[in-house]
Amino acid sequence: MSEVIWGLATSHVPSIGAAMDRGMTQEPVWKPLFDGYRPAREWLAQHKPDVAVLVYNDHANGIDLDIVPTFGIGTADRYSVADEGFGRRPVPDVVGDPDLSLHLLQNLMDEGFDLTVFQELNVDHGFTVPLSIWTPEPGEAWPCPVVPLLVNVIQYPQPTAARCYALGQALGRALASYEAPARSASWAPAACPTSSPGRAPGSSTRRSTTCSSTRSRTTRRSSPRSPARTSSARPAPRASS
Amino acid sequence: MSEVIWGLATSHVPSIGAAMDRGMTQEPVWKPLFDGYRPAREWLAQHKPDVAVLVYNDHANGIDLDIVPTFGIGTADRYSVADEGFGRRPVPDVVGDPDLSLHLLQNLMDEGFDLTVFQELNVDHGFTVPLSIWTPEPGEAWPCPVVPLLVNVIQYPQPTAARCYALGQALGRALASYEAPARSASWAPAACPTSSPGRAPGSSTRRSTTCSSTRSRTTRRSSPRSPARTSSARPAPRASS
Amino acid sequence: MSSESALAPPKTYVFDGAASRQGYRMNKLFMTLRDPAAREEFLADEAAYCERFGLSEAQTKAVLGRDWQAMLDLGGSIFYVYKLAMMDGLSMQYLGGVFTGMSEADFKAAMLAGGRTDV
Amino acid sequence: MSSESALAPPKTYVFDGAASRQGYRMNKLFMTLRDPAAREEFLADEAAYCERFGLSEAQTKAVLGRDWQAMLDLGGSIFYVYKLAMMDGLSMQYLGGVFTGMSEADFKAAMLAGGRTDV
Ligand SMILES: [Fe+3]
Ligand SMILES: [Fe+3]
Repeated sequence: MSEVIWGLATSHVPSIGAAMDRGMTQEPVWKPLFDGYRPAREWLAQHKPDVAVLVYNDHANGIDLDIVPTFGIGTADRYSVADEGFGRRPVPDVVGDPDLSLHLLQNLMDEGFDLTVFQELNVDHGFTVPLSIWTPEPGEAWPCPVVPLLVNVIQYPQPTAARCYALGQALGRALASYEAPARSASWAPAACPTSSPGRAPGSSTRRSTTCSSTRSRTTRRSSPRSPARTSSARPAPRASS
Repeated sequence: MSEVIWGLATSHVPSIGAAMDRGMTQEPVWKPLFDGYRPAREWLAQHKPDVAVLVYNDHANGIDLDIVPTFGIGTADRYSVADEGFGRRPVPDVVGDPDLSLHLLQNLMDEGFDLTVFQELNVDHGFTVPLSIWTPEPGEAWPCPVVPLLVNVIQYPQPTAARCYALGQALGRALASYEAPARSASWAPAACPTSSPGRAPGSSTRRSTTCSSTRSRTTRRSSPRSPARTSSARPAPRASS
Repeated sequence: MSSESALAPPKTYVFDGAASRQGYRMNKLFMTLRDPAAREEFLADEAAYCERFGLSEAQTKAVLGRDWQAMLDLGGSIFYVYKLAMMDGLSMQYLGGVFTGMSEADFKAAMLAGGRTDV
Repeated sequence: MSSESALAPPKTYVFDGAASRQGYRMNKLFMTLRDPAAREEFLADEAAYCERFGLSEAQTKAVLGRDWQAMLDLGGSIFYVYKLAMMDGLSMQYLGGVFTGMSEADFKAAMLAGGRTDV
C-alpha cells in the first residue's frame, strides 16, 4: 500500500517561471512571493518523494480545441516541455511513471470517472511552474517521476467543483491502494489568478480558474520499514496564498 | 420539452456497409440479414426524426492512440465520412446539430459525466453503417442532423457497463429537458460481433464490443400539436439480432 | 462572447461552446504561432494566412488590425489570442489594459493595488 | 498481449495500457496507411518507413515479414494491424484464419456455423 505524505497547492502563472528563469526572484516585485515559498521549499527538500501526481490544466499548448477532454491522465514514460511561443523553459523534460498511471486510470475508471488517456503530451507552464516552485534548481532531472492529471479550464463547461472534489477523493483512494508498500502525498487544488478580459473601461478583473494541483508521493519499498512512515497524511505546508 | 419516439440497435460491422455499397444485399449470405431489417426500415420511414443522437465507437479512424477519450460528444455542424483505407463510403457527410450537442454536453456534465468535446471528427463505419441500416438510400443527405456520442472500445479500460447504462439514463433526461417542444427517440446499446484474434489454433473467437447506438429524434415545434405525440417512448422496432 | 447570464460575472467573457465554435478557425491559426516557421510565414502575408485558415472577414479584419477586443467578440479565446500578442512582443498586462481602457502601466498598478473589487 | 487473467477470456488479447504503450509507434505507423500517398511511400521502402516511426527491431521484423501473430504479441491493436492487412488486400476473415490456424475459407465456414462456442 502507498501513503500520501504531502500535498502542495500553488499558483502557476507563467511569469513565476519567467522570473525564476531570468534570475528576477530577488527583485522587489517578486521577492515577497519567493520569500513566501522558502519555508515550504525547505520542508519539501527534506521529504523527497519517489513519484508525484500533478493535477493541472493545459493552456492551449498540449491540447488544441479539436478535442477538449474534461479529465485526462498521462500514461507516457516521458513528457516534453512545450514551447508556448517564447521558446521552451530551460527545465528538464518530465519522466513519467506508466505503472502508477495505469493503476490510477484503472481505479478512477472503476469509480466512474471518464478519463481521457494521453500517451503523448507536451506539458506547459501549468505543469512546470509548480515543479519549479517545488524544486527551483532541478539540474538535469526533476527529483522523481511525475504523473499528469489534467483538468479542463479552457472551454466551458468545465467540470463542477463537486466533480473535482469527488475526483480528488477517488485519487486518494487509488493512491492508497497502489500495491507497492509506499507512502504518498497529494497536492490540493489551487486558485490560479488570471487577468481575465472584461470590456468595461476602467474595470480590471481578477478571476480564479480551477488550476488544481494534486501531488502524490509514493515511496516504493519491498518492506514497510520507513522510519518516517506515519499512518495518516502530513498536513501540506502552505506554500503561497 | 422533447420526446424520444424511437430507438434502434444494430451491428455496425463494416461488411454490412460494403454489401450495401456493392449491391450484394440480395446474395444468399446477405439476404437474411437485410430481410430482417425490412420491417424496421418500413416503420422507421414513417417516423422521420428531426434530429438523431448516435452512440457509437470509432475504430482508429477519427481518433488515434495519442488521446483516447472514454466518452466524447461532437459539437460540430458537419462531420466528414472517414477514409478508413479503402476509400470513403459513397454516402453523404453528416450534418450536425450544435445546439442540441451543447445542450446535451451541459446536462451530461452537470450530471457528472466527464465528456470530451469534439469540434472536428471524421466518422467511420461505426457511425455510417447504422445510418445506412436506417436509411439505405440517403441520396444527397441523411434524413436529419445527427449528434455523435462516442464510447471508447479500442483501448482498455473501457467504461463499465454500469457507467454506460447511467450515461444512457442521463441522456434520456437531457433529451427530455431540451427546451423546444419536441419528440425524441433513442438507440439502445447494440452488440457488435467482431472476429477477435485468439492465438489458440483451431479455435475461432466471437466477442461482443460495446458498440452502443442511441438515436434521438427531436421534433421541434413551436406548439405541441403533433398528432402522433405520445407521453411515453414507443418501443424500438427490432432491426436485427 | 460577453455574457450577462447567471453563469458569468458582469462584463466577463465566458468561452463556451458557442464562442468556441465561432472562434474555432481563428484560434487554430493562433495555435500555430507557437512555431517560429509559422510566425515567419504569417508575418510575410497575414491576409493570405488568415484566408488559408478560413477566418471570416470580420475575424481577418480584427487580426490584421490587432483589434484585440474584436477578436474576443468574434470567438477568440484569451489563451489563443495571447499567442498573437506574444508574437507582437506584447504582454498579458498590455492586453488587460486594452480590455479595461487603461495603459499597461496603469493596469499593472491597478493589479498591484489589489485588482478589481466590485465583483 | 495475450492474457489469462480474470479480465480476459482464455487465449484472447486484451489491448490494455501496457499493450498500447508497447505497440504505440507501430500502431501509429499503421494509422498512416489510410492515406494513399503514405501507402506508396511505405511500399517503396518498408524498412526505412519502420525506422522513421521508431519501431523496435522485433516490430520491424514482424511488419516486414507480415507476421500477424507477432504484431499482436508486440502491442499491435487489431484495429490498426488490419490497416496493413487491408493495404495487402487481405480480409479480417483471413486474419481470423491466421490467428486460429485455419484457412480463410475454413474460418468463414466456422463463423457461418456459429463461431466459437467454448467460451
Ligand atoms: Fe492557468
Ligand atoms: Fe465495431
